[in-house]
Amino acid sequence: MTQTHRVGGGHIDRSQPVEFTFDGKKYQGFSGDTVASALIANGVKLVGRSFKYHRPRGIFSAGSDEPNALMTIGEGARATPNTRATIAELYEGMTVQSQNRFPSLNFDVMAVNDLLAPFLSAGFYYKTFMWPASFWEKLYEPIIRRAAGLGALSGEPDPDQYDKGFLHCDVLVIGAGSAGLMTALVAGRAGLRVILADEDFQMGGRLLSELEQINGDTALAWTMQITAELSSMPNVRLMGRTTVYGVFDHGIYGAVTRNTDHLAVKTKKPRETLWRIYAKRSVLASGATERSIALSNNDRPGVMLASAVRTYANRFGALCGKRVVVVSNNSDGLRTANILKASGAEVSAVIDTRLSENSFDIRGRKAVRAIRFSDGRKVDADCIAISGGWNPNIQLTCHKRGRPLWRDDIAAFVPSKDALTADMDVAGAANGSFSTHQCLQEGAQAGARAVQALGKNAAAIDLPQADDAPFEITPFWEMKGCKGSAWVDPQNDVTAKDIKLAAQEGFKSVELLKRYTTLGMATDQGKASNVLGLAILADHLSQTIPETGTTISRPPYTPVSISAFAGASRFEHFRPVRKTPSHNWAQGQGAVFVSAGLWQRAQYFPRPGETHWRQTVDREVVATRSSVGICDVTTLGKIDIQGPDAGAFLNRIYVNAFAKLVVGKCRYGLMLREDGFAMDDGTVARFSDTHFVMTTTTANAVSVYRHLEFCRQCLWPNMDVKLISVTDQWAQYAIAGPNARKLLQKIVDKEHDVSNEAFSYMACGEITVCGGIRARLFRLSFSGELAYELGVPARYGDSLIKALMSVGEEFNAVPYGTEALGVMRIEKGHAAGNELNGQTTAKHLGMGRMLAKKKDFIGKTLSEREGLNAEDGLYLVGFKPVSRADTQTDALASGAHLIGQGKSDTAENSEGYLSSVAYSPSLKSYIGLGFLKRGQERIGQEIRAVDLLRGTDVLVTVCSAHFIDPKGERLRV
Amino acid sequence: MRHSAFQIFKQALRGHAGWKPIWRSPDPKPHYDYIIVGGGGHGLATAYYLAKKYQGVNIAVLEKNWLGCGNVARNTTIIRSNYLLDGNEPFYEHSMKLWEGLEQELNYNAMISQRGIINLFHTDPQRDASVRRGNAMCLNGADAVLLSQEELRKKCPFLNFDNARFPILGGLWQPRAGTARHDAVAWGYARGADQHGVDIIQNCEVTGFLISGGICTGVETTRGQIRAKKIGVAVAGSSSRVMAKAGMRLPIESHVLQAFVSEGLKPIIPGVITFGAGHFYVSQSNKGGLVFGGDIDGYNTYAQRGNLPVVEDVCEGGVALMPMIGRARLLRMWGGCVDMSMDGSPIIDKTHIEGLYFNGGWCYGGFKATPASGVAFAHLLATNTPHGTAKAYRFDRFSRGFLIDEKGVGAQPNLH
Amino acid sequence: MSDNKTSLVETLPLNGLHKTWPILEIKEMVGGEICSLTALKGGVPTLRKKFQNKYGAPLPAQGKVVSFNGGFLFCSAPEQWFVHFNTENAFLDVELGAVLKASAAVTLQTDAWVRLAIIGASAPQVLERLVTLDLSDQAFPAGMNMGSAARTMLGHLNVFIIRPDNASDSASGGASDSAPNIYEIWCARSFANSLAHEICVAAENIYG
Amino acid sequence: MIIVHPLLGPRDAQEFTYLGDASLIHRPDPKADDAAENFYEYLYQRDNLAGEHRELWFHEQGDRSWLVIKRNTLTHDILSVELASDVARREGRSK
Repeated sequence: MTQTHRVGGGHIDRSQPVEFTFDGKKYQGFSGDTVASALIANGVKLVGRSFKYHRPRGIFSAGSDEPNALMTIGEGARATPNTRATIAELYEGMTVQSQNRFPSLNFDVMAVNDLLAPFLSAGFYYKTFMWPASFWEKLYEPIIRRAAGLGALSGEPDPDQYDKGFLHCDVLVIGAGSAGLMTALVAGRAGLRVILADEDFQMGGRLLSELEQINGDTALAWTMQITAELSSMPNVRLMGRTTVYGVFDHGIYGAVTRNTDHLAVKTKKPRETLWRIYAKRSVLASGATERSIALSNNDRPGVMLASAVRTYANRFGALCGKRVVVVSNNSDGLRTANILKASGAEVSAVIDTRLSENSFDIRGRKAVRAIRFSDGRKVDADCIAISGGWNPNIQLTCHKRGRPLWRDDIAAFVPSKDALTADMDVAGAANGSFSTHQCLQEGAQAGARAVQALGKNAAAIDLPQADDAPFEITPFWEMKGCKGSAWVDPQNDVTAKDIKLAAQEGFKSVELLKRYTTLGMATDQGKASNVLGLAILADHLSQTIPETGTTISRPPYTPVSISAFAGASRFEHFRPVRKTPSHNWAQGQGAVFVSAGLWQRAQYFPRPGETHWRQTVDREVVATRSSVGICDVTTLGKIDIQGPDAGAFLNRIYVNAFAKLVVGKCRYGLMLREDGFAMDDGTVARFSDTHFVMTTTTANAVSVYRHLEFCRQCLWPNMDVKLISVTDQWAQYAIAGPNARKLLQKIVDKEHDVSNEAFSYMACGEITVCGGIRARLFRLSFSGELAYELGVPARYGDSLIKALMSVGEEFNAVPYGTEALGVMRIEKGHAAGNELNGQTTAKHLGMGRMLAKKKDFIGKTLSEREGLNAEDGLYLVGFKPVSRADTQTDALASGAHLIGQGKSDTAENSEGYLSSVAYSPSLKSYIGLGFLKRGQERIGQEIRAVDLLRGTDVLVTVCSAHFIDPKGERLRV
Repeated sequence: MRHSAFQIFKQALRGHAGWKPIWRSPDPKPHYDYIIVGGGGHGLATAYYLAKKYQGVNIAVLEKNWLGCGNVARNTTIIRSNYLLDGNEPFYEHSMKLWEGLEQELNYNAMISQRGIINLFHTDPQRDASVRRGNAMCLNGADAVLLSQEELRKKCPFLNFDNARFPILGGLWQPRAGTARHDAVAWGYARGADQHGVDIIQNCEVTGFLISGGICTGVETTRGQIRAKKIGVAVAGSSSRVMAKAGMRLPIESHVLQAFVSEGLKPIIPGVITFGAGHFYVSQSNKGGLVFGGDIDGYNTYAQRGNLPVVEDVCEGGVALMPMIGRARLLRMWGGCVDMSMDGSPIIDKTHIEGLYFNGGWCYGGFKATPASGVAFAHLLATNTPHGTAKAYRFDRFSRGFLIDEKGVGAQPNLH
Repeated sequence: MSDNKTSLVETLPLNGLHKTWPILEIKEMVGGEICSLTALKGGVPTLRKKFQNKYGAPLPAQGKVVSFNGGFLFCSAPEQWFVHFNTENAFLDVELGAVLKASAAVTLQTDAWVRLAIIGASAPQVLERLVTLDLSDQAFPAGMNMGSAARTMLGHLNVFIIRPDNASDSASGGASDSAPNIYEIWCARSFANSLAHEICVAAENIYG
Repeated sequence: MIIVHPLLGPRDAQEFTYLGDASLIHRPDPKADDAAENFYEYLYQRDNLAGEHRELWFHEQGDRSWLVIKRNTLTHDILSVELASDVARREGRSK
């Protein structure tokens, strides 16, 4: 098909034809077209189906307010549903598909809903589909769900790149129409940092669509001249294709730039960039959006906003119809007739609702054919251009919950003084000032106000000469006395009747109306429908519009890709990764890694021939307990604590005493939250009178540091104690097993004596290794074996693990991961994250005796509450299967509940649960730690460990949590 | 008027002229047996169950704004009973059972849709915690299924299994969980309460309590004094402000929870999916919009709007979990004011003032509790004793140390 | 005790990463030592005097960097400074402790950080995609004897951003009047790969 | 939101971690006879004001200062920002 509706004029580039397909059929447009303008130029009327009744729909508007012409654009994983044809720029080879129709746009079986419309009134679904009860999920709902929805997701990962950015400016100007350009010009010339953002791909706003003169030249020429001047200013940033979508606290604005959607060849550039703009002031110059009038069948393809009809003619050289009826209640809409005539269209009727008494009906189903008046007169038409007046685009003034103000003279809401926070100004049509002259003037004034507010001087500016015809409107919302339904929200299929029915049923508050009918909740966010719907409700209730109220819009101004909000934080890069200095070495050893918060830790080190992780872990445990194993423990939080009051400070942080810890020694410590529950545990080493190093668990490093700073700065601000994290400074390895010392002695420089006598259990010290490398040595054990932790500056971490493995060869030293670490700590009965889960107390963890009596510490007072000391509370104990067979049937399940023998599996009978389980190669049995009601008194009893999810039920014996070496003799050799 | 397909047919033939307001708009009487302050989900449910079970009593619901304008109008519609602790699970399972019969009970289709909820886990300790929770659910008569990675792949092939920062190990699935049409819940209870004679009085703000000698005998309102034998307050989002009028401080902070909906899309997400590691959860509404959210913003606010860091955080989680949703567009974001209690669990209790009762501190989870909260609060008001499922929801649990802290984060509301 | 025949070698967090684009360079910074100095109670005057006497540099105010012969320092927190020395000295903390006496807590920090420099006219554009702070010349200046420093977020990472003063020979390899677009990014060493990823992706997005 | 740090100037609130009411500075005296009651009030009970609210924020991603911020919980307007250590000292906290 040729471009049957293309006429002269417009700002398209006729030297660059562009081929595209719509529903598989080829069409041609020009560079500078939108999908909508190209379809119009090709005479295409039917472009979509409505949400509920699947009524045929055509292009309605020429901007981001479009409710009907939603398309799926692109193919495969790049298919983007619900894209507005009215703002999608045409590119070569573009594929465009209509939506919400089956099997085809022209023949949609769901259009049967339209015939059923009388039964599908507002809220009908709340009144039916209830019988029988089970049919909702099985029958009714799937049908409703299939029928609803608009476009479809591809189901494929979004393949494009996205990024974010952060910009700072003095003045953010939102909208580059006549008002916004003037504001930017005044502010830019005064030297302010200005950002001028516009959602369109061309600057100029409404000026691009009207044949007006500014300073005696075309509006386009003026726009180009101003844009050129702004582009030349280093302090002004012009951002096209950029929507300011939201206003947030303290001068933060959200914006999104569409970088590549208009390109035929996708580069590696991010598809969209999400901006956070920090602006000292902003000027809203976002223009206005035309609205419709409720006429019967006013949703037929070919019924359009008058301003859109002008846009297509003037900006794109495309005629929306060859025989057009113009319907308007205001002076602006009536201008459409002359413009169309100049473009070569026939204007078959002009209906000024202020003069005409005759009601009329719109004829035609998949396209407008005619209008028929109540007196029987019929006028042929293929397009109805309607203007029901203009709504200033005030949405951004509502994002901070500001309420707009109704102005009778223009029959529209404008931003109220209250809604505009001190740093936001408004100019032009967004302020209800509709003539070009007014827009230019208000834009310049807003610019001058911004300059002044920021303490600079604005140079006087010659205001350009432009049209200043007054805007005259007589509200006319709904044509009464017609037969068919009159659409208010075309996308959500809300009619004037629906609004009245909702009111009749008691949904008279505008918020209730919105929720009951879904008015204004379509993808245009009510731009096409809200004010009209409100006016019809007001009329029906015989109230004024201000009495009836209004809903206030929420961000975003227009829908924004979820990917844009996510930016580059995707896939593996969703969150940062922390790696220890031995990471690459471990990878080379074939280690399997596990996430521990942001850290990656080696979980186990499989060797050839090992087919199950359990084999590997068993081997690592046995090797460590029989000779020596090495584990990277760098991830533990390490905090350097210095100052004369450091000891006293730690004394208040931990439940046990620290002030008198001798230099050169470590101590285990337990800290509580102020509510008396266990917060974290770790060790503290004392290097001098005024210097301690604390370790925290990997998981709590950040929260413990924050807590310590809170105590230091807020509770005891005069304590002389300083904190700094040294987690990343030191690469630290646990060396555990009977041969740990022998191995260690091979790398410790000989002036340092690490014998049992010189460096006993819980000793710490500064030493050197491998010929003068500084190191910190701690004699600590998590495994229960003779063990050390050795720290070196992180740069040597990779080299140290290799050295340890190399000198350890004669002892058959093994590296072990978090899994073997976990097995050994369970064998040893140490509480870890599954036990220190924030719900347990020192007493219930078996550490009640550590709570110092004589000193105060964080959590002390509230730890004494009744609920934290209940004798029938859950106490940490150990569990072993009664039958010790090493079979899966005796595998204990962490998370299993403990239920007495012969008792039924109900909550009343649950006496606790297993928190951590492991297979102990040392005991050749599964073992578990868990919490049992009065557990400390029940050693030796038998109870069932029941996991209903995995269907296991294992009889276990309650035992001490210390499965191995309960007296701790191995630690001290 | 009874709702049915036949009724719709009949009314349609008459041009729908016969539908009446689904609740009356009476003027307040000077005296009631019970006043419920707050015409949201919980207040209306309380009035409904009170009126239904204890017939012949005079009840008024006072709403300062329009009916159902609070959190019942702005939540993400999820219903579930997948709690861990003894104090919570029986209550929420009771609620779940009430949801299952609600439409027939109310003769109003609130679109209870039991398409299930899946809570994903990513590490062994998270799986252990899920197992413990799932067992607690089963022991309380709820349903729970542990899904392996393979099973999950079949149910939700669109999740990112292959190049995720936090690989998915499996999920805890509650098949009976799902969603409900939130506004319809308020309207259904309002209609039901109205039919049982409850006066629902909108645009009537409580400005003070009539208290003397430690006894509350009524309320001051913008529409005059109204007296009652018992007054129950259920005003989520305004609890501290309202109870301050009775001189009470509460173990509650008010925060904003943001929620999001995308443009309509053809059905693709089967039920509710929760991604704890990424602070993201999502379902798909019957209109096709992806309804999703994440963490609260984290600062005290009554503003019913949040800020960008959480918006971005939630979307990052969403795209990380299901990269296909990236090309869908976020249509609308909004915020609800949630009353975060100090242990993350609610309060349904008498106050120290005789005749004054309190229901609140629902954190971000009040919607799913609506039916059980109504039953329990009605029971408490009528009998002065806690309902069997709500025995733990007492004020004194904080001073006595019987906390119901599902997350184990202590007395810091923004972490719950 | 055995005679120690084993020796250890150093590993760089990013293996000396160096990437270039037309007017942009991303380079891992190597060498030197870092210590944090945190004034103990009432210790600022003594610290200021002793540091000035020994190294000839004042203690800069919050957000500022100054260089001295052999290094530079910046204020990192209230009464806390990070000092970078160009030469290596494994016992720097001990030495500084002796100089500063009991006026400050000194902590060795060299190995805690990965340091990347973003150099060139496009550097501000790269940082604009990653950092919420205003790093414009007005807000984050670098001039003679005075640079800027801030601890903030870069993507999801916690970083120091340091814009050295012109006298500093840290990144540019020598004193220069005309190299204002040098930004050093310090990030905890364990995050090194993520830091490099974030910055390189931002660079690719500009040049891609 | 933007928090104007008293030492560092404007910073995006994203750099900060929120704790709660600034009354948390005033940890009760554990030796008092009514310590248990005081600690309960201190840790659990909140004014939860609608309007001007004094609250604690931690500059986690910045200089690690705790701040006391006076902010309106209805509008989010920030009225003052101070170092918490200064406030604590002024209000009688010491060692």
